[in-house]
Amino acid sequence: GGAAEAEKPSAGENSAALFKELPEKVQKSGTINVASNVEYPPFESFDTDGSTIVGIDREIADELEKQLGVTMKFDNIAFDAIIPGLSSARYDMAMSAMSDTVERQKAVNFLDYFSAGGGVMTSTANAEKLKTLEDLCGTHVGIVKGTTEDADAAEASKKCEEEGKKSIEVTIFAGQNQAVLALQSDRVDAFLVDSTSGSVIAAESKGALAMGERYQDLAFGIVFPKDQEQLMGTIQKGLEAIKSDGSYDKILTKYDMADHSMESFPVNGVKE
Amino acid sequence: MIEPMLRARNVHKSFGHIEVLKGITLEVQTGQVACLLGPSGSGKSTFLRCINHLEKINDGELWVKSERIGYRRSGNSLHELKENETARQRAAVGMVFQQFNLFPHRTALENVVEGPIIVQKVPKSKAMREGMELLDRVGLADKYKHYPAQLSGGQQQRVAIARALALKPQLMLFDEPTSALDPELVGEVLDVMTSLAASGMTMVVVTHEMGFAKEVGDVVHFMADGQLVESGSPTQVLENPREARTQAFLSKVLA
Amino acid sequence: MIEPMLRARNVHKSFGHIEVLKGITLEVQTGQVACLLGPSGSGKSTFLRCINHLEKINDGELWVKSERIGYRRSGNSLHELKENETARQRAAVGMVFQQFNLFPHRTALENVVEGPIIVQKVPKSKAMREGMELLDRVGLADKYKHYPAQLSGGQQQRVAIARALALKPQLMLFDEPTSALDPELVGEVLDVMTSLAASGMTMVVVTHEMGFAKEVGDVVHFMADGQLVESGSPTQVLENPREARTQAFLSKVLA
Amino acid sequence: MSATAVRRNEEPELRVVPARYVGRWVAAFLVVGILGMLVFSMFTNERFHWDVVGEFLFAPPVLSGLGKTLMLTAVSMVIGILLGIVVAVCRLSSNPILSTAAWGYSWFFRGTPLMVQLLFWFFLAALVPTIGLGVPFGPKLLEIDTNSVISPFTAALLGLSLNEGAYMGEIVRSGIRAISTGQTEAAKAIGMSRMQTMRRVVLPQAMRVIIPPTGNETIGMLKYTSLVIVIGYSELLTSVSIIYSRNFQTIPLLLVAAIWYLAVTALLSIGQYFVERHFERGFTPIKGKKPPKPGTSAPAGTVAASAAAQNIEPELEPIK
Amino acid sequence: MSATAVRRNEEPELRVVPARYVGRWVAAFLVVGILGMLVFSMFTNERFHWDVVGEFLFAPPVLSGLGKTLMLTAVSMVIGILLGIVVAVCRLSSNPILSTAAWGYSWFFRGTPLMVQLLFWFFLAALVPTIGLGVPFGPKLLEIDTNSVISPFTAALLGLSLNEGAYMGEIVRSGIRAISTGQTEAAKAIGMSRMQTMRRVVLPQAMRVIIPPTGNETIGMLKYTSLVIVIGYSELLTSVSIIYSRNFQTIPLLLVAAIWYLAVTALLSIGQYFVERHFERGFTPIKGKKPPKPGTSAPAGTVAASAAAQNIEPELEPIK
Ligand SMILES: Nc1ncnc2c1ncn2[C@@H]1O[C@H](COP(=O)(O)OP(=O)(O)OP(=O)(O)O)[C@@H](O)[C@H]1O
Ligand SMILES: Nc1ncnc2c1ncn2[C@@H]1O[C@H](COP(=O)(O)OP(=O)(O)OP(=O)(O)O)[C@@H](O)[C@H]1O
Ligand SMILES: [Mg+2]
Ligand SMILES: [Mg+2]
Repeated sequence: GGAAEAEKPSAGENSAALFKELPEKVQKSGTINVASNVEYPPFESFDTDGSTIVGIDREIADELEKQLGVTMKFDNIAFDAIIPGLSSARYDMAMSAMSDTVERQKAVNFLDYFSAGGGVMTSTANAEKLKTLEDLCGTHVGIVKGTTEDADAAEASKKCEEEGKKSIEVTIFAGQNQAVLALQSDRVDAFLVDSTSGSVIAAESKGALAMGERYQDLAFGIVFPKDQEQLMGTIQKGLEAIKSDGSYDKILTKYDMADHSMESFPVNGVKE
Repeated sequence: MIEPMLRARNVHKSFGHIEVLKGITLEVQTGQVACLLGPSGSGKSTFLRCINHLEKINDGELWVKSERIGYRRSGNSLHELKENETARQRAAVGMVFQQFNLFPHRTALENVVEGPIIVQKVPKSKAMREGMELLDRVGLADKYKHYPAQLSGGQQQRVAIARALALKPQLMLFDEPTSALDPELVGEVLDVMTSLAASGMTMVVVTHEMGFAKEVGDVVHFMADGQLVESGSPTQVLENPREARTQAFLSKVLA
Repeated sequence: MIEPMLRARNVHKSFGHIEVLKGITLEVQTGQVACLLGPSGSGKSTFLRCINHLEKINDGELWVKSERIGYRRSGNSLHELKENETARQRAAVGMVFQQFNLFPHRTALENVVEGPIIVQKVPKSKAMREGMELLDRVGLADKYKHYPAQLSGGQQQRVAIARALALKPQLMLFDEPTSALDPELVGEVLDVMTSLAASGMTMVVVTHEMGFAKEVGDVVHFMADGQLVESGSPTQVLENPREARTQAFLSKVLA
Repeated sequence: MSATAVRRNEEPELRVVPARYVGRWVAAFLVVGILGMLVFSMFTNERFHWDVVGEFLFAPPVLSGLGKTLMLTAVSMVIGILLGIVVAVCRLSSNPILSTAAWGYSWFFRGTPLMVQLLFWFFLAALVPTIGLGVPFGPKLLEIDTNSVISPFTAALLGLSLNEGAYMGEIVRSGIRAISTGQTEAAKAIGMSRMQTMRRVVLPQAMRVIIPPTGNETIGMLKYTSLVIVIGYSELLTSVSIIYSRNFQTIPLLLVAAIWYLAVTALLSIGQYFVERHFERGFTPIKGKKPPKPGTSAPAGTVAASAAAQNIEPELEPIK
Repeated sequence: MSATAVRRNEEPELRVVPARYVGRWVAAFLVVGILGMLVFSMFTNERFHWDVVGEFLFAPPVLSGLGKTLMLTAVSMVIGILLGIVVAVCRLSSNPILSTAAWGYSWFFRGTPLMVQLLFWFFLAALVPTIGLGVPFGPKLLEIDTNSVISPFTAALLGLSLNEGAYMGEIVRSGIRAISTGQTEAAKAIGMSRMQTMRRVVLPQAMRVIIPPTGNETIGMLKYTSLVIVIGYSELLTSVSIIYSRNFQTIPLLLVAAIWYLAVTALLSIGQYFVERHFERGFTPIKGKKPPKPGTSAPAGTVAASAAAQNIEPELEPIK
């Protein structure tokens, strides 16, 4: 049947709706190579067996595979390697819950597929005191290297100073885990983190940590090198297809992320 | 009775199951020059090394003046000395090694003054002056800036002698101090040693040169196979040896 | 005219600005035992090292048989030899160093058989047998398993001699081969060398022992200050020296 | 005034008391005490979650990560050491181009972060999309797609070995320098070629000096392999970090990794001890060990002799 | 049959042709060729974005990161080397507790990933919320908040130095082992204490062997410092990675880091060359360098003499 064909696409007689629109190279190889840093639940993480990738991105990819008729092969690599991987053409695209920003758009293209934004995570004890960016003046805040919250904190700190309050002290950590550890050992008072993964961490912490509201509206995008316009267009159509057949929203609902759903999937949609 | 400078009683030393010294008993009086003769491998170097506590003896006693080498007695116990005490004992004994063992990273003069400056805390300028005098005495004043690798065998040996003398020790141990020297230099080194002996320094000299033993030695000890075979005045031991082993050894000596 | 084994013409050698060899010219005939005598620092060791191309000469020529050491002439050019060619030249020349330079990580026997097995590709069992024979000849058969650090000075020197002999070279260079030996052993090593000489081996021996030179030497060369002062038969040079420098040197020799 | 007249007043049996260095023992006990406290507090501290440690210590992903770590370490150290010997010999060569090239190699590979090198090899395609065989600067005869040649494993090996070669080169060089010129001259004098001198005389002796820093490198390599995560090759540390990024049990899972690293390091150290002992032969002369009873007249050479007896009978090393 | 009768057939002036090792030169040119191609393709490859490299090479965050890298490297290497000497001396000590403790230290700190050590020190608070001074296992006399004592910088220094000490210990040990027993015996014979022997005789000679692997460690440390990112301390590599994670210009920014590392490595290598030369004194006897013209009768010792003249006049090293 159709599903089996989607699993094992064979060039030439592929019946998937969007197969013909894929770049010739992808049609021939039957795979799209996807770079991903698989340490970021709920978007992507390894299942308990240590090798199967699970998460929102993977499930969206599963749905896209049905539309495209090719395999989307995820490779786990470090964040630092994603851009070199794209420009070396080892990977065709990257799905790793990457925030779309204007600055990054100069280097790559984003196909926005998930509305997101930073939030403030604190220990439960501080949850009432530190809720928004304005509350953070004079505190010590942790941030994960490579996230957009870096800029948010700098901006908020500037605002604090303008208002005559104490500025925010920022420490950048290698990864979420170290930042959480810092929060737990009172090294930092708050942790600026994307609200989606933040709520997962808070849920896992058995009540020790609390995730505040989102303070901004940004988007995660699928990342394409500048010369992969055709593939991007096809994936965009694929996303629209799974939106309209409801499977996109089903996935988000399954992960408790329904409020992050997007209506359309613009290219480089973030404008400031 | 005047206390002897060196007293060895029944000294035994083994390496693994090989017994190299099989009970050496001898005395060297203050101011004496004792020559140690004997075939290769008879344990002469090992005995010198024991005197300087570079090897621990397995049995017996060694005394330099009133000090027991390596141990202190209290009651019926022998307390092993700590390293810094051993170091103090050694500073009174000078030694010239068979293989010289000069410090390769120091020039000839630096080799000589190292002991006085570092160990005896002699002021640097004084030590340097005396060091140069010593180098001059062994005919190497012009080579003072040379590193050991830039010196010939005989020159290295003379630096080693100067280094040991610089400490003005009470007792000097020479392990074949003239092996690398030509006959001319042997004479010069001999002069240095004779004047040392005249100034009251006690010396134990391992040597293969009969002439040397005859000229400088007060006593000759003949060792063979880890044992002291015969002792006596040079003329007696070298010209009228009592023991068969000594006679055999000397009979093979070239004219 | 029979080709001499060794031919040196106007050999110069400097270290930095110090000229150590100031034009040495001599010949050693095949089967001859040539003794090199001279004061310390006169350049004897340096000359031996030049013969074995361990030092490059600055000027002059050195020939072993019909081969120019270190160079090959073609037309009016001297082509410096490559390392493996130099190695081949060296294999025909044996050398015993003043400092022995035994391989510390190899036992006495292994030191001796290293050359035959590795360089001359002699079968192992044959090399071992011959090595043991050589050790026996220098009186060390029972020490074949010992490492150099476990041997006395004289024992090390004898292993060094055995190691050089194991290669059965045409020309042997000895740098004070008996300096660490007692008179008894000197006699034994001498026996070994005499039998080598009888078997036609050519030898250049740096020595300080006049007796040795007299007994074994066919010719004696007296060096001083980088120059060859006098050459001749042992009796002539040692008993009736022509040059003042030689006379001065010999006058100081101990009886 | 006979020098052999020896005083023979019989002394009683004397007890030998070894030297006591109080300061050193105090220091030693202090060290042991602090260590004991640390271990004690580690095992009783509940924040270490020893139950989680136990759960994951032998988990399949951890073991497979360990396997990959060991494999990468072993292969890249072997290649690195061989490269290192070549680099060291080149550096000490009289050919100025060779020695400069070796210097440049050391400089470049020690001077660039390993991560950058790994990225470079893995993404060679970004720079050189095809590997061409052909005349330099001229036409290419054969072209292959770089990505198809260089798998993550190949890239990891390339990166680690080339990097290691640069470090090992310095270590081998220091070892070769430690050997006195007398040794090379003696080797030359018996007609050995440069190669033979290196192989038979210089390197075996240099090993004494080379081994400890090489142990350092091996143990270091065990840990550097974790850098290969940047190119998506997951070894021990990555395997545990994948687990703790899922369950947030960071500390116990890092402990799991640490336990394995410690175990492997201990094994390596023991191996190193034996290798060192092998190359030590001939260098540490037998010291008479503890003398049984100086000052007493017990028959000498009994206790000490039997204690050191196994050392004095050196094996006749087979000549290879 | 006079041995001094020398053939004196005058020969024409001979031209000396140095030995040519064709193989080596081919190898050398190959190496240079490949290198040239690489450099050429690097500078022409537009993917390297040299404009971005130029833009960020001297950017303030990069420079401040570089400064932190250098500082951390310098301080932790100094502490590490001193620790290493202590560890090495303890390992070679005859006191079994001390030598075991030193072994244990080396084992533990080499055996745990540096990342874990850094995390441990920084998050000591998570494990030991207060540092207590008091009777071991008994009541505490003074308690202080761990976080207030251990700043990220302190934690980074602690982690790096303690780790480095373990590695340096092995390196120093290998250096000490390279010195023949004859040297220590000679030092003892002139009455030197253990300390004096170490300081004046053993270590200065061991330096020849110790320096190259220490250079390795220093250059390695330059890069290990990037691990301190795990505790939120950002040095060079972290600084650039913060920039490229914002603008996705990964390759040019990694090049920026690589350029700086290469520059510092080059400086360190040059420094190392001079330190090595200093400790080399006395070990490399002056070889007559290139002889001017053997086989000809040019006045000997002119060219060679002047060439080597600056070497032969060794400075009289001041005795410290
Ligand atoms: N560390 C050691 N291990 C085993 N045997 C040793 C050791 N040191 C010395 N020996 C053995 O002890 C014996 C005596 O050595 P020693 O060096 O005292 O002789 P010597 O009388 O000085 O001889 P020479 O005149 O040749 O120098 C020798 O047979 C030697 O092989
Ligand atoms: N590498 C070197 N650098 C500088 N000078 C050197 C070097 N090697 C030897 N010399 C000098 O060359 C001279 C001759 O040395 P050589 O070793 O040939 O003497 P020798 O005749 O063998 O003396 P001995 O009988 O003492 O062994 C000595 O004055 C020595 O200082
Ligand atoms: Mg001896
Ligand atoms: Mg000489």
